[in-house]
Amino acid sequence: MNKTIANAEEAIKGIEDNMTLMLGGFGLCGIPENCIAALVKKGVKGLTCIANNAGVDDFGIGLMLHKHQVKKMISSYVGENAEFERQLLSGELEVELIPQGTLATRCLAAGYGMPVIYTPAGVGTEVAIGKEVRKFMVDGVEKEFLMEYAFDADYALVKAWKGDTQGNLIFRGTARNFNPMMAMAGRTTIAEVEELVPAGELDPDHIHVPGIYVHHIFQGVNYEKRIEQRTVRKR
Amino acid sequence: MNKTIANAEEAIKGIEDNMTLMLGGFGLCGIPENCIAALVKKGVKGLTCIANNAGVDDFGIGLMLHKHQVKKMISSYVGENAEFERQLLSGELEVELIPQGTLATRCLAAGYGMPVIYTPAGVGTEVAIGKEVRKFMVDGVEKEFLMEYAFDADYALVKAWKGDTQGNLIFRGTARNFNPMMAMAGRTTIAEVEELVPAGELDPDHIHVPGIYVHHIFQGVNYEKRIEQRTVRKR
Amino acid sequence: MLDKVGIAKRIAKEIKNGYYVNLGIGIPTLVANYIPEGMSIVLQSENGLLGMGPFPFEGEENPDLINAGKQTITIVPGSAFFDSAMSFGMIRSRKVDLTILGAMEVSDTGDIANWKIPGKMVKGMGGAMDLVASAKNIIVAMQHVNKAGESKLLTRCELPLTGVGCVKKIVTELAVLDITPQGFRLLERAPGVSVEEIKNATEGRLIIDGDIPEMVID
Amino acid sequence: MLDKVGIAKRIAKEIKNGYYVNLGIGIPTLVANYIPEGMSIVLQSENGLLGMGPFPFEGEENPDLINAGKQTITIVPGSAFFDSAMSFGMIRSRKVDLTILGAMEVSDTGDIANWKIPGKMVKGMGGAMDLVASAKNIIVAMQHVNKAGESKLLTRCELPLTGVGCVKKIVTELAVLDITPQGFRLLERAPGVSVEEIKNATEGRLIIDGDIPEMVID
Repeated sequence: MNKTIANAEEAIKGIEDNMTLMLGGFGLCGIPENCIAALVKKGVKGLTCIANNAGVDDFGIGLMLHKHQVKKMISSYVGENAEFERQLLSGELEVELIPQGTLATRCLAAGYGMPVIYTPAGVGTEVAIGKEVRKFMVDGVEKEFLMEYAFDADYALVKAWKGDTQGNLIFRGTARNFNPMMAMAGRTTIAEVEELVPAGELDPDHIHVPGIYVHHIFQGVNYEKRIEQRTVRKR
Repeated sequence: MNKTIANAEEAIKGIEDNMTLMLGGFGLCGIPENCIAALVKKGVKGLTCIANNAGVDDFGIGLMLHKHQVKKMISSYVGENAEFERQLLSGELEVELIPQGTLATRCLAAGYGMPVIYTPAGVGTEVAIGKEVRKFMVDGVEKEFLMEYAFDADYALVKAWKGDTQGNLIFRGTARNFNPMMAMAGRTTIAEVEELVPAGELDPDHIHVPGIYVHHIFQGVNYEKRIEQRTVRKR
Repeated sequence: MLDKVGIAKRIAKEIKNGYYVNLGIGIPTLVANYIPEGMSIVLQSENGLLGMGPFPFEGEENPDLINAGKQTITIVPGSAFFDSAMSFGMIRSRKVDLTILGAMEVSDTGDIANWKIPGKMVKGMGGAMDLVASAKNIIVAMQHVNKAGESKLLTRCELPLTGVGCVKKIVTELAVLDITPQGFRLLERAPGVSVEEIKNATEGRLIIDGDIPEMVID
Repeated sequence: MLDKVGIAKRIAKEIKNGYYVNLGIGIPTLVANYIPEGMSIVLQSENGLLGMGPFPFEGEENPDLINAGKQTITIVPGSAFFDSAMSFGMIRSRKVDLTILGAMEVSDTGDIANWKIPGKMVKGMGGAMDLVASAKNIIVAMQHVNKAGESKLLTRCELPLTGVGCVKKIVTELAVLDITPQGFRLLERAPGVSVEEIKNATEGRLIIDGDIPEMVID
């Protein structure tokens, strides 16, 4: 079952204006650089993007914002981006801020076929407005939870370290973050990997995302992997 | 943060009569052999056991049934066990049969802090009796789901292939099965492993269960790993 | 009339290239032996494996490697192991293209009963309720009539249900049928079996539309 | 009066051997530098890591290895990586023993506001709402008063809330306080700070019970 395709351009062929996309990554760590570049090149517009962050001015989803391709962001944190701020204040861009754990778990729910999940995050805050609140017993105490819906995204664009031709994925370090759940959640999932190997080369015990969740896979090129906050200590 | 203890006897010290235990494994594959032996030796009684299966007559949970230690089994499939059948028919043993995916997901819910989950498994069957049924839209069609509660177990007893002194666990093959979710679900989790290594020897990208979920870990002895259905083909 | 192997062979023709397939215990397991050469499919075993291979050679059994029927198995290149929560997660999210399982009774509205016979020792539903509740495509391999000659394709299942309105297609020793809003629809006859015989063996509503071809099984 | 380092040092004394700890951005991050020698704790970073170590040596930064503040970091032996769903799963199931985070306002019933200032660009709550909603033990590191001298320990938060009734303890430049059903309870004074000063700087209900000791910091 070979899911290999040539490159990002081919991978995103089916992505059209006004679709909903998930994009993996935390900050600039583990983002699908090749797919983002191809989306910018293609120029699709009116996109709703589900991604933890919105990139920086000249990298990541920031590149798509710069081309006015994004209609709405669903994120947990969107700092570090002046163009984002400008579009938000001017009303060009819609933003829905949700707790980071809610974002992750709504992806998990989609991938695991759960229509909704309950989380205590946001109870009693403006995040709870318009949402069902329900009490459950936790450790013998009644606690309030919000009902949150599984995401429904046309495409998930994820980045893994290694992958095989069957679509099995392995991540490295904290570049894993949202990528596995988004890979499981997309109606169509595109995985770009630093190294694509033949089926059978990855240890089946080490697969983070089984290929059944992945529709297209390709080996990315020219990864920049930009560091957002370079912090070091002296020797 | 060293979670190592000497052996199974020490590990189960806190397990008392009438507690609720989770036991990992599918059939006889990946079961906590050492912990079961220690429970049999200790003779605790009135246990509620959450486990996919009930072992066979002379192995696995069957050994505990033989000593009349189990009050109730919560399982998805309990064949292959004559003593089990005898106790069930005589009314000594209570059994709650639930779908296998429901069993797995109720463990996941506990480990992930979700009070309930919704599943379509069992809708319209006797499994649904007394449970909340709720409709959600799935792929544009209304579908019915059952609300199922997260499990609450005093102890989870799991078996991994390798573990480190911090409690990080790695599984092998289909011996993984219910072990990871149960490890995450137990109020106290005991992991027995075939090989216990110092912290730092396991690749942090390959950990299936992070040590935060594990309270005690020990290297097991004399694994029999009995095969329930030996099926082979000719060369 | 088909034997078990015949049923398995006929079902194998329903499998398409690129399918992820979950095979139940019994006849469904046999289907794996008749998948057309050159077709690329992946077998899911709900105890935590994608990429199930054939039984091991004698002496190469691995106790850490079994299928959902607890049989020793092997894996094929490109396989992946995962836990039971993810396994049923991918089942619930309809990533498995085809589920093939046995049944004791099926109703003409697609209800299925295959886990419990009142009065007999109940072993449990295993993963069957999860599979039938979520699969986008379910084919049932079953006997058309029981040993007493009574139909198992019914207006209404008499045994406790496993799932409601979920079966899409049925392959029996006598026929291939699918489930429509109007009931069972006869699609194919087994070699040598007449439409009349199938009619007599089917208690539920049965639609017979035009000429019914005989099955082609290599 | 404490500086930021002083606040971090005082909070470090709250950490017990064997704790799993999540440190927020800002002063909480500094706490890691003052954990008593010989104490075994594990730092959780909610972007998917248990076992966070110090910043890397120059030239050894790894773009695939960052913390929740997007800073380059290292790992310690025995660490584990995981995805964001599991990360917040362990947070929700209260496996993290202690969460330390900053705040703009705290109420005397334990409400916290730390993510949004109306009229200013809103960057988002990140993982803060998840952390405060689930943590079994939350310590807040914050300034007692704002630059205008107004109290940030209030009867009722004026800013949009991050969580309700969740804060257990507060360490400010002036004092250590915990939250009781009767309001803030003064536990310790910062070196050189009088009870009167703390009283004046606290708008919410404040309980002063007996002699209030001065903090001991290293």
